[in-house]
Amino acid sequence: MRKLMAFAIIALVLSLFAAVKVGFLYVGPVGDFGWTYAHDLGRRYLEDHVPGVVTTYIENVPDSIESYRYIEDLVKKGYKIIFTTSFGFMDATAQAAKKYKDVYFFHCSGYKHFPPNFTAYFGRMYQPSFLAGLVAGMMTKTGKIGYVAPIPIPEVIRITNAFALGVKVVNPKARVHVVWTGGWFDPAKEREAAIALIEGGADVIAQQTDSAAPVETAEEKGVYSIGYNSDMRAFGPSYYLAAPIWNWGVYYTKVVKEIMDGSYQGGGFYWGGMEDGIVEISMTDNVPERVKAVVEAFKELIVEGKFDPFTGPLYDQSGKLRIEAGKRMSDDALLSMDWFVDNIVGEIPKAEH
Amino acid sequence: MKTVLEMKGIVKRFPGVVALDGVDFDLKEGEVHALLGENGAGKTTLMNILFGLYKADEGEIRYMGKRAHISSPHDALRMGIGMVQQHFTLVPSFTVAENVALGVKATESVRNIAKKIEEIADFYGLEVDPYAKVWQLSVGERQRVEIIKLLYLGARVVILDEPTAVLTPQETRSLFKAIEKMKGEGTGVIFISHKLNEVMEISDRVTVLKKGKVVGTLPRNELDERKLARMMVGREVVMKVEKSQPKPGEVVLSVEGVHALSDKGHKALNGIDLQVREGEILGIAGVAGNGQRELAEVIAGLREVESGKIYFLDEDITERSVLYRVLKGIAYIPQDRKGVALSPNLTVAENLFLKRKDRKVWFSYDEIFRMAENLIERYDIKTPSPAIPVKYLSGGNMQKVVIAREFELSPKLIIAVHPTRGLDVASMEYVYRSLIKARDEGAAVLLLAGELYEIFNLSDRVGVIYEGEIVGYTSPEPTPENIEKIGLMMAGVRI
Amino acid sequence: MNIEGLIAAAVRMGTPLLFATLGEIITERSGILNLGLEGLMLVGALTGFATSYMTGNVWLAFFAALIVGALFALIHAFMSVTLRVNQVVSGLALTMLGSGISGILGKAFVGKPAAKFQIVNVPGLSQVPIFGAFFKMDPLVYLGYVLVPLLWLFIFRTRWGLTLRAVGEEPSAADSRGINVFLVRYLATMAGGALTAAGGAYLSLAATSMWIENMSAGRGWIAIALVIFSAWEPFKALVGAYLFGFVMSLQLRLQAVGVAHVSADLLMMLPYLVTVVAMILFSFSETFRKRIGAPSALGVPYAREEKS
Amino acid sequence: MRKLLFAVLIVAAVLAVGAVKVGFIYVGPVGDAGWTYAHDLGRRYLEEHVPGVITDYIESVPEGEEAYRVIVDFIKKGYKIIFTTSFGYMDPTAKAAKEYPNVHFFHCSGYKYNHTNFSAYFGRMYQARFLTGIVAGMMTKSNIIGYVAAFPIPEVIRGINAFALGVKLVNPKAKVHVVWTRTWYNPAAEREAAISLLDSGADVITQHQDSPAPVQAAAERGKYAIGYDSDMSIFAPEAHLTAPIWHWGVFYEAAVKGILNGTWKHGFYWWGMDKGIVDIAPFGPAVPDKVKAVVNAFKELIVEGKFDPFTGPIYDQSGKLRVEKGVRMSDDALLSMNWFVDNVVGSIPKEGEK
Repeated sequence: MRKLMAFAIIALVLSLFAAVKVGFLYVGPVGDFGWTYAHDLGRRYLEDHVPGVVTTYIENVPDSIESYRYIEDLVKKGYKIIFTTSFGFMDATAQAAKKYKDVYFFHCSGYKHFPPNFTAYFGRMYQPSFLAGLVAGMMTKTGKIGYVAPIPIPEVIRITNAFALGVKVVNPKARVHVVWTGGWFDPAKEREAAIALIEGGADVIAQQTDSAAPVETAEEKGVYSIGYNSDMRAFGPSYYLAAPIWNWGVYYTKVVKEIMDGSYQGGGFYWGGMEDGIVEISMTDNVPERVKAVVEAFKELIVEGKFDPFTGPLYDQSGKLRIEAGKRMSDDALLSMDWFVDNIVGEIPKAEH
Repeated sequence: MKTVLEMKGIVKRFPGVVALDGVDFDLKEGEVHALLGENGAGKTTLMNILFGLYKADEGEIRYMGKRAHISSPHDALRMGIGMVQQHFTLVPSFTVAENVALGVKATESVRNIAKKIEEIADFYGLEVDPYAKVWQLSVGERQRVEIIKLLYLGARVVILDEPTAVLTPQETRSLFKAIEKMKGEGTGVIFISHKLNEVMEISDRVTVLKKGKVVGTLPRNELDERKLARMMVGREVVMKVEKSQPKPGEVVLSVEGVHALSDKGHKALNGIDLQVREGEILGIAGVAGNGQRELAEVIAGLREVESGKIYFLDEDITERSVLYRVLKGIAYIPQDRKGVALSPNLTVAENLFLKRKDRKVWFSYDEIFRMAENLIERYDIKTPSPAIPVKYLSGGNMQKVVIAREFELSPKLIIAVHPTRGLDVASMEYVYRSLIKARDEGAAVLLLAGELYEIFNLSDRVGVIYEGEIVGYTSPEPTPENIEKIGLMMAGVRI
Repeated sequence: MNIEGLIAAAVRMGTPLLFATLGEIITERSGILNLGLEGLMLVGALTGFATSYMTGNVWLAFFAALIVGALFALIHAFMSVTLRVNQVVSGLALTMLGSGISGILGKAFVGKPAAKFQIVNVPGLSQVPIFGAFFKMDPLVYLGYVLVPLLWLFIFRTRWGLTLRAVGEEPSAADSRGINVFLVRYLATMAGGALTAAGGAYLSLAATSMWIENMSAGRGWIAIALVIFSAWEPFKALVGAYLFGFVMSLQLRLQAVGVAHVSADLLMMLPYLVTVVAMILFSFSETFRKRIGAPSALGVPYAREEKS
Repeated sequence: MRKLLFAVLIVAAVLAVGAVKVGFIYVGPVGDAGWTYAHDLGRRYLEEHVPGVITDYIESVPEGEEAYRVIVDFIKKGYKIIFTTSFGYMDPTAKAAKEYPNVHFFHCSGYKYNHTNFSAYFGRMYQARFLTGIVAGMMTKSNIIGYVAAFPIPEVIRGINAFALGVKLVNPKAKVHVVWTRTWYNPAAEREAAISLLDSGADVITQHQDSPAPVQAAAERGKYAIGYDSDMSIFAPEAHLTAPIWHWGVFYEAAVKGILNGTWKHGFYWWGMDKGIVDIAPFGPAVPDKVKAVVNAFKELIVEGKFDPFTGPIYDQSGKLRVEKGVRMSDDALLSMNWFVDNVVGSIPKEGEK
């Protein structure tokens, strides 16, 4: 009996040593219900789906080169795979990747990457956002769609544009009214932004900020809402329609498995879309069948790669042709987008980031 | 007359100091009982205990015949004991009436209180506008507000802590009139002061405190100023120090009409004049806090001079830097060894090296250690090594480090402030001998000491400082007449 | 633009600031500087939300937030009154503690909806054009309206207020008048904490009915500036808080109606600009400080037996 | 105002040259409800929209030499603009164009043209076919969709493929079954072909012929039908879902106006839905809103030029990748298409000639 016990203990210890330790660096709290929350769902998904993986995370890490010491801390504790999930962590991650060649680093939302161990990754959130735009465009009656936006960086502008393009396909007369809150989560302010939009005549409220406040507000006021980041249906039982959401777990699971079986090639830039499931649209039954059908059709097209939301002709707010008919925008152009398409009302604040 | 208040065997210890050592004190109805003593004698501490600001470590207070537990001003005021502290306790942004209303439990309106204030002010002759904001009032008026606050509450015991220190003579007169009124109303007044003449004028009884102990309590008719002065100064232990006759030479230091402010911005030096000659020790006696520290600092260049001049060997050094004065030959032995004189965490060698005439940028530790070892031997500093931090040395040896460093520069003027405070007898003797030796070698020494015996032992001449001025000189003979004379001068009597 | 809507938005945005500002006014009037407002608001927000989530009773939730806020502020009172540590440090620690604790304990409540305060129209008044906007609000807003004059009366017209101010101005004076400085400061800090927590609870019980980490989003800091702006005076606090609310919501509304050529950046900056100007004036001149009535003993620990 | 001015201008031009006479040559009867009917609708549209224009037509003109005679006959009667509306008229038209340089010739569905007096024109019917494919894909329950096809020429193959791609988008499981009739206008044969498809389980029938026979066949069986050429709903009000239809009139109007004011440049014209030359017929009552919504969305995309049905990845029946992901097929490839996409059941006869 004792022998058995000893054996069990040894096995346990061995398995601990053998476990692949995966570390995550978060910029916000995991309770933000937004960006970090979505990544943490991914982390938990990874733990559930890949046996032998041990994960940890550090939240509220400063969004700057300061994050280096947190990364190094993970490395020193034996974490061999490290995901850093905010733009500001890029340089620190690159630095760490140069120093610790035997550790795989993955940085989310940046543009730096190099072999053999530093991969950049991101998701084409604009794809489901386009689909959400289809929903909004088909649901609005007033032709005014409110959009609560956080801060004017290319990522936000791109996703907002995709949404507006979705609206335009099904409802060319409708306009998307953008209000900037200037921050990623401030529920009270997001709520006020939503109210301002609703009072201005918007009958669908979409958002790119992290909290569910716009969804809740829309529910109260009896107008439709479209969430963001994760499923927010709890806050809008009757009027919440859909949300473009992240599924980071799909990617985390894939690369960790590849690293474990030795097939992973480090480096490069992975920008996954709906075809990989890294981004997705979640729809509720508040969305009528006819709308769902349109969304499903476009989803199919996008997944198959037959259609891209950013296909010309695309005009900016001044009416200037930005992308010629039939042309798709390049990834470079997408990643540096700083203009709004023509059915958006509202301007992009200057001199930010 | 009934005894209102009794304090028995009060002991109060502060870290490292016994502030009150078994003090007895009592007060009768309608009596002015003066509490006399030098600064630091424990007067204010005793009264703070009575007022509940401090807690006595031992002893008991009886009020109206009953044992009283006073743990806060709240308790004291409830019993009828009030105190006007040296630092006024008024809210500057409030009106007089609001200040009086503070802490009063009654539901009385501020308007009614204002009316009462006017009545009290009329009766006692303490003119003040109840609606004036306190910050607009003069110091004298503020004091009146403080007294009115207590009278409003119907205090039976009023403690006045050095009330005249901040007053003009006219204000003092009206205060004394108010005190007479209070007496008439049966209020007991405890009057804290170190001014003999005022005490003589207003008091019915006087208790003299010295170093936390009662020297004696006497009714006014048994006292005169001389007797009080002797009580304040005490009988000095005279320790004989061998010294030769002085051979005074030229004037080394001449201070002419210097005015300077204290750290708190009050007047500390009030047009002081003095001269020190070659081969002479000038001792300055005085109650602590009369400008001694400021005088030393002004000469050393550490304090700004408001007006007046300082000459060193006929050169005007009033505006010169500390460094200039050091290089010229002014040595300074401050009262605070650990901090001002020495850097506690630096080694003995480094401390010895701190003041050097040559200003080389680079120095070698070998060199300063060699130098330090030399000094350690010559000045008999007891330290295991020159490389240990100076804070581990005893007080005497620290003072030796200071002396070694200062005297090595062959100073022409030595300013020594309380140079033996806290030292044992052997170290004291060492300091004395060092100072006398320096004098014999021709240095001028200005000695500022609190202990009279030290002044008598060392000085060739004795001056007395009072409120930033030299009030007179005597010879250093410890005769009873001289002691009495010094005592009177220390209390502000000009002879 | 819809004027009534704008007024309503200004009041809604201003109310959490108002509660926190009033709370800090009470605390600072006693001479205690509490920089932990952000933490207190978060604790209040979470307590309110969690209670509402578990019981469904919003008033109970609100009172729970008050109590927990007071208890949380007790930490600061203990640190700064009894231990006499640096109040700035203690306040910052409170903020970090508050956001940390609320973050950890709040994880279970993220992404869940709960009951919230409903709009109550005041009969008659709510019918008045434009002005009626002030009376179509949730009960906590009305509480704010009532609280302002009550606090003003308390501070400037009652003995307790006099005591409070004296403690903040000249604690030794208060002490020598038999006032228990420590008790007053403890109570003021706790009362301030309760009100600040109420501001946080407004966010999770009235403004929205959700909890997410750091949902106060810097309002605690704005409130600290508002205390200066208001010169420690409840009515000016009301003006300041609603003004901030107004600017915040005007900015959103201008965007919503698509008014171009008004730099959104500039508008977003406005509240903070006002704060900075107030801060500069405050530190610039002692007279200004005096004139606007800054408590003299603000941030200074009081001790009796400090001299030896 | 501008319209009025323009009208005045044209009237002036007409008066100057005398009335402009425009001739049309049709391969079938104008009452076929199909190809010829659609062109004749265009002719009437032209008459209504361009004042001072006189039109005439000759129907059921056999393809070949006979057509040349009819053309010359028109010219002799003073017709200055002639539209020939069948593939088989290509060579006669080309020949006439050479001989009569003062007359403007337009030939439909061919590839010969010059830049002086002879244009070729056609429409991108595949775009509308794609949309009807979406309808079929969403309406079928059996996942078998019948396609009655005429001749295995690129135009027809392209239409089948576009339709099949539409089906696949919304219903990847459904298959498109093709039956060739080798007729353009043979109601009986076409009806039989439709019945054979219905018998094999198809519940939606579409067609690439000019008669409404397949529509009627489907309606009789209670199945859905998608017509062609023009709105065939009158033949089956309940069963008719929609139809890819022609609006030749918009082209005729543009061409005639262009010639009258001297701006027309002869060449090859292949217009799409954006110009309105092709469209889909109004939805029948059986089409649910969700289907309409999807179709409208794609119509918008196609009209805007953001989307083309022949965007890769496209696989042929053998599973071979014919068009790379994200790439659009070129017009040349479209015009010479001779393979089926992967969800088409049926084969292309080798001797596929007309």
